[in-house]
Amino acid sequence: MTWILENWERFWEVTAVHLRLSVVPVLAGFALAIPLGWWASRSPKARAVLFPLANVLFTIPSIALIVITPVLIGVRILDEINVIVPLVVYTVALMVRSVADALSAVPGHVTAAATAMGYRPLRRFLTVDFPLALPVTIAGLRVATVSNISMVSVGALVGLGGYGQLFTEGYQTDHTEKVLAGLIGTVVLAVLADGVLLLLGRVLTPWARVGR
Amino acid sequence: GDPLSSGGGNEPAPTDTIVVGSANFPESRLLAEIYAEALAAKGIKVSKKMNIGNRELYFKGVQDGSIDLIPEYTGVLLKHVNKEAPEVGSEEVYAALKKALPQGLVVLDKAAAEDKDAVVVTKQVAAQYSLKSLDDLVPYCKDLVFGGPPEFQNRPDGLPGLKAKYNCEFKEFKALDVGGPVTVAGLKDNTVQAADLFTTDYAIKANEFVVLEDPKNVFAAQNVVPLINEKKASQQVRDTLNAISKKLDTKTLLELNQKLAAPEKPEPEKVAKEWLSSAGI
Amino acid sequence: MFGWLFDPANWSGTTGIPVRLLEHALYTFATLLIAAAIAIPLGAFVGHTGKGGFLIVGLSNALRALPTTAVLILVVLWAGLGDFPVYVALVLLAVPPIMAGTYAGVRAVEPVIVDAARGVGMRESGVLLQVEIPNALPLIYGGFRGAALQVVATATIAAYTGAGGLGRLVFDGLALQEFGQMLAGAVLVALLAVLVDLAFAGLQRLTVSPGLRPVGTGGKR
Amino acid sequence: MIEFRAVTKRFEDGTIAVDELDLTVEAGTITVFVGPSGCGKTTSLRMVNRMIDPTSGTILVDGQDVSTVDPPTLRRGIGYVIQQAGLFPHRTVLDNVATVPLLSGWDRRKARTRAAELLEIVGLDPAFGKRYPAQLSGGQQQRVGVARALAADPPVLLMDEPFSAVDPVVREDLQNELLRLQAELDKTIVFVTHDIDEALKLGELVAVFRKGGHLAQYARPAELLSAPANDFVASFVGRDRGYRTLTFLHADVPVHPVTTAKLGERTTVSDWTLVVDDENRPRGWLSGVDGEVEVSEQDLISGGSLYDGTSLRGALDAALSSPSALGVVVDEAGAVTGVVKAGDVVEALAKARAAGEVPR
Amino acid sequence: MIEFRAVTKRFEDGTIAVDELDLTVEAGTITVFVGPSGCGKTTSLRMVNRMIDPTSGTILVDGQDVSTVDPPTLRRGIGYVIQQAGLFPHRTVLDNVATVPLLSGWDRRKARTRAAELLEIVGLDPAFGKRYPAQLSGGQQQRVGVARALAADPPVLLMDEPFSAVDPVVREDLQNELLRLQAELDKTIVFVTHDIDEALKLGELVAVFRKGGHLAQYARPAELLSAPANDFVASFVGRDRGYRTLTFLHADVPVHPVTTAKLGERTTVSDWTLVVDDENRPRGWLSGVDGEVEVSEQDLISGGSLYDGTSLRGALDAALSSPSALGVVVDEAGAVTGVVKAGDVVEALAKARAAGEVPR
Ligand SMILES: Nc1ncnc2c1ncn2[C@@H]1O[C@H](COP(=O)(O)OP(=O)(O)OP(=O)(O)O)[C@@H](O)[C@H]1O
Ligand SMILES: Nc1ncnc2c1ncn2[C@@H]1O[C@H](COP(=O)(O)OP(=O)(O)OP(=O)(O)O)[C@@H](O)[C@H]1O
Ligand SMILES: [Mg+2]
Ligand SMILES: [Mg+2]
Repeated sequence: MTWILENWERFWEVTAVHLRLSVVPVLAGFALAIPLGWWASRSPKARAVLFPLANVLFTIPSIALIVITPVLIGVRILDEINVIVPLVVYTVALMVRSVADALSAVPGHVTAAATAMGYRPLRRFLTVDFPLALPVTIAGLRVATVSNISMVSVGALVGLGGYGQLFTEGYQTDHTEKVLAGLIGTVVLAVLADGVLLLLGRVLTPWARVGR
Repeated sequence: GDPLSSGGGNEPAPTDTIVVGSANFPESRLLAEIYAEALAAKGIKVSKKMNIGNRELYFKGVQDGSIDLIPEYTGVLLKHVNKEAPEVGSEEVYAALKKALPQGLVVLDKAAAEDKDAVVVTKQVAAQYSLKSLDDLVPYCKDLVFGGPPEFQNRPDGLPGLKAKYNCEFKEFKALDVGGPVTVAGLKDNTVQAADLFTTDYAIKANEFVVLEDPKNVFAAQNVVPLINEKKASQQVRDTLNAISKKLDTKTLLELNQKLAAPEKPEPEKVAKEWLSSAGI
Repeated sequence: MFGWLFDPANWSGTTGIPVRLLEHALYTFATLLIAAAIAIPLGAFVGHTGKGGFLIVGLSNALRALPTTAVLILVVLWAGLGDFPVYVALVLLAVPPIMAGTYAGVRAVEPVIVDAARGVGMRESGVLLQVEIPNALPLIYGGFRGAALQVVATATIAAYTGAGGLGRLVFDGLALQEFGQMLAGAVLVALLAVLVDLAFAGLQRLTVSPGLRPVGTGGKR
Repeated sequence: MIEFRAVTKRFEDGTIAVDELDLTVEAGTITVFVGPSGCGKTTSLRMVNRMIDPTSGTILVDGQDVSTVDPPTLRRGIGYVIQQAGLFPHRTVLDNVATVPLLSGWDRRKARTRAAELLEIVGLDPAFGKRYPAQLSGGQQQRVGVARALAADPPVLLMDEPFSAVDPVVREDLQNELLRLQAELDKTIVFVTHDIDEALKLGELVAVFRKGGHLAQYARPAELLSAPANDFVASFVGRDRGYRTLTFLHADVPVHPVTTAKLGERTTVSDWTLVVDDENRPRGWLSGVDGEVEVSEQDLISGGSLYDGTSLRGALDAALSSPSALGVVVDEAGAVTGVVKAGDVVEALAKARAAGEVPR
Repeated sequence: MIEFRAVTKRFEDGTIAVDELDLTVEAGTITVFVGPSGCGKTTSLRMVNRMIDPTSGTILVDGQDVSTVDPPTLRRGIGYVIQQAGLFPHRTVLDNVATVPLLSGWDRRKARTRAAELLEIVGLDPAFGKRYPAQLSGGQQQRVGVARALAADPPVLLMDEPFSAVDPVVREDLQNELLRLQAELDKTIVFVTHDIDEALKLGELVAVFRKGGHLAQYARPAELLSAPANDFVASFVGRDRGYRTLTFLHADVPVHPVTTAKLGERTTVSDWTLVVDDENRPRGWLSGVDGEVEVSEQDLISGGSLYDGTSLRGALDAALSSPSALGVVVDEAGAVTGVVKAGDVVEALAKARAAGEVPR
């Protein structure tokens, strides 16, 4: 703790990086997971392909992804994108299943009612299915966000990674305080993000808390 | 295939800024800070990209222009660009390195400071087997567990070299980190009895480890040397960095490392600045 | 990669692929056992009593935030090398999904069924063990398989502390610039993950009551 | 008007849900589809708004072949109420009701105003508009479902077991409400149920389906009761057919005078005397006393339903339930106008039958 | 026997669910608790097996104060059937039924054998034993629920709206089944419903509750119909009270002879002639023809329910539903024994009333 206080500026700086590196992949991954999850919720075949694929993607060690990404998408090895892309991959792998489950759990009679009232498919998805899937989706998003905040540290491999830097440095110089500082930072950030999403979920889904 | 050998998108940083990088161990970090602070003091625009995980990544980074300048060690760098290089002596290595570097990359003057690999044992082990040099170790190799970085198993100046020159084969090899805390911890708790550490590592002194002499020169010279993108190596930059190398000897490096390891764990930047001003650069 | 993977030399000896696979599987298995022993009782108890649910969800999310590498480093710095730090890090990784799955599973058992269990004269322990947990099994397995996946994927970090497992192939491959070996390691990890998942899927089929599968003669409309 | 012309639906798995259905639903009436579970009621209904497309045959709504209309557009012009209401849990009651107008491009203000009106029409306090569906009771949700279907003022309304999820008391309310609404709004309504009582109560015409999607009988309720087309219909319509037929008969029954006495009055009681209050509303019967008595509350024998002149069924029940065997007849204000006798009802039925007023 | 003595339940939030309930359920009878939603029926029931503990008052089961018995033990001795059956989805039907015997320490073989017997008793093929609840229809699940409650042969059975989730046809089956079972097994049954028809059909005694946990009336069904204690009960019992009272009257109605003719026979028809088949079972009426005709299928006027001698209600309905106004009386084999007239039923009712057989 004293380290954080004494090195406030540095701590703040890595916090900012860490935040950026976790927010961007979560948003991008979420955006990608929505159509994929929708597909999986509609087609058992898509499920049969997407879910195992997501599992396998999730097991690829981050270092391997970081090495391969620049080759695949043609960015420089030390570019931030190179950390972001693997995190996006992990987020998508985590979120596809929750989005699919959330959409499948929307009561059939409600979607039938929407169709019967003359909704066209896209509008129905945006204004009925998706909002109703929000509570479950947000629960999944909370997990994905928190996991992401924890995974951002791998960026330290290419000299990025927010708190990951503190881990490396602390480790190399046998400086437990620094490692602990990074750890605290990560957990606090995660708990805060989790809380923000929880609140956001409440605000966005007022109906879920009323009644029985 | 080797994914690192194919090119990435090359979009160098603004030409007037020098991006200084470092590997993720304290000494590299410190040297990079010294370079950066010195250049900055000369009015050159500098930005930093520190603590890059390993050589594969940062060497690639220098090639694709992500960083322009990084402190390196002659021996390992040579081995990196040419796995088979046989040279061990300080001058030979330096000369070979200059030739072997790919187009666009250059090394400036090497410093006297050297931070080479060494086989290290604890005081107790040294006393138990009366060890001073690698020669003394030979009869006991088969009883001891050796710890070092994973690549030590295959490097010519690693296990193969020890076997070829000393006929020393250890009972077991444990892959640990690159002369870092894991290796130190391994020695301390006797998981390994001998290990590969770097000569300037302050942990050696702090833990009263014994560095075994290497009369047959298995370990190649490892002079500190700035690796730089040729396009960024203006005369002013060259002069500044060469001046640093001139002042930097092994003893200085040891002292600096000791400072870094002090209980209050000062920031490398601060240590770098202090040294630069005391050295008058 | 295939060259490395199919080179017979890499399939024998104490550092051969089979040994690495076995070590990796052992880490995974032991970790899951320990984590389950901690997480299932906790999740089940909180799910059963319905008290502290908010805490369980929050706690498991906070635990998920712990970067495994950092935990590993810390424990190494404190307790030294060996398997212990690896297990600490991996167990901390595996506990949240199992705990959350168990909690959600027990909570999701329909109140009518729990009511019926009390109504026929089961004691609280019977309600939990004979009714709630068997009915929660699909979700418990869900959490468990998620945890297994993460543990298999993350057990590579054991190599970081000089221990074995498939992480050796990845780390050493990287250090030696043996990309074939590194990729082989990655592929083997993925393969092991798939195998472990299949194994648990099989176990799930065997142990989850067929009555909980979405079948039915009448069919749902 | 909705016409089914030789409509067949065979699902992919081979199930024939509807088999060569020919049926015309008259404009401005409630037609009820009734039948046991799985007989194809829902399928028939859903083919009207193209939630399901028929395998063969044609469906016309107001003369237009529905298969030529773009489904969403078609559906916006047809109200649809499902079992469990199918409300959107994430929207307030008001927004639920405003759904179709908004889809059809009304502006938000106008749609909301219309929605608020509709809540009143279905008998809900507009204050409910701000609530979410989960905050309403089952019966209230059903009302919202009906309001939502009515919002764009569609000429046609499809209702699939809309009241099956509520308890019998509320259900009766909702049924009465629907009849009132229909009298007011004059929609063409197709109503699906598997409850024969509901069918007989609501339907101007009732289509009885049997397993396999066959139409067993399509007739007025009275006819179903008195002349079921076959054993299936007879058994489905159930017991009390004779008694229930009376519901649909409005033949005159002679109303006899009755001796009445006011509460608190002194009066001479011989046989059964009907005690009334100051507004001449019935309070109970007095009997078993001889000579002059003061009429007091505790001597009253209560019980017996009242006959308000609506149907023979009411008349007979009033007579049967009365302790005096005399059914009390009341006017709209609830004042006694006389009594009816069970024998007279039986007579009236026989007359109606002879006159051919009871369908065969 | 179950006794409620001044039992009150007030929930933590202040709701008074049951208010000073005094009531005795006789051993060996079905007692039905009926009332609108939220009136405290479930709460009353669940206090018997201590799923809920009363705030004050005492409940005795066969003379023993339940509050002195360990709840799980108490519950094993009291069968409990919940709405929607509440079966354990993860256990086979057989294991569901065997639950209580196993809990009470029977060995597995014996428990299973008993469970298989019970499946037969509730009218299920023992082959169903291997299925899981999800593979059964709603009605079948209800039967399993009843079997499970009966497994340990408890003297007391609590049933909370057990049939509310099934459709009316199946429901009627289940009700008949329950009456048959009760006649056979002679349990003390408390049955909760909010359907008054179900209550009147099943209950030997019916307790009508009203909001706030008050007992409005506790009486035999016939009495509820003919002499409701107050307006609440009268309106809750609903219309047709007079007609339905007839269900509970078994007075003799004169059976008149009837002219019959066989199908295919040549006969002289004057007025209404009942056409019968070779076994003398009714086929339909013949009328409107004069002189000698050959009795052929297409001349028949069918319709009309049959009277099998059970209650005045059946007799009246047979007469009312008959096209000839003559209700056909049949014996157990279905053969015609004569006809009844509606007027006679009305007469019989009057007589029964005069004799005090109709409760007030
Ligand atoms: N999508 C489908 N695929 C195959 N068969 C179906 C499908 N939908 C319905 N069916 C079958 O078609 C038949 C008629 O179904 P439908 O839903 O129209 O019955 P229903 O009369 O509405 O019954 P209920 O009263 O139970 O609602 C049933 O046998 C049903 O199983
Ligand atoms: N646990 C509880 N806490 C507070 N109030 C409760 C609780 N359980 C029931 N109540 C209230 O007690 C009253 C009686 O409930 P009960 O369930 O006994 O009614 P019921 O007659 O069975 O109704 P239904 O026909 O709807 O099942 C209701 O007003 C209900 O809201
Ligand atoms: Mg249907
Ligand atoms: Mg209840």
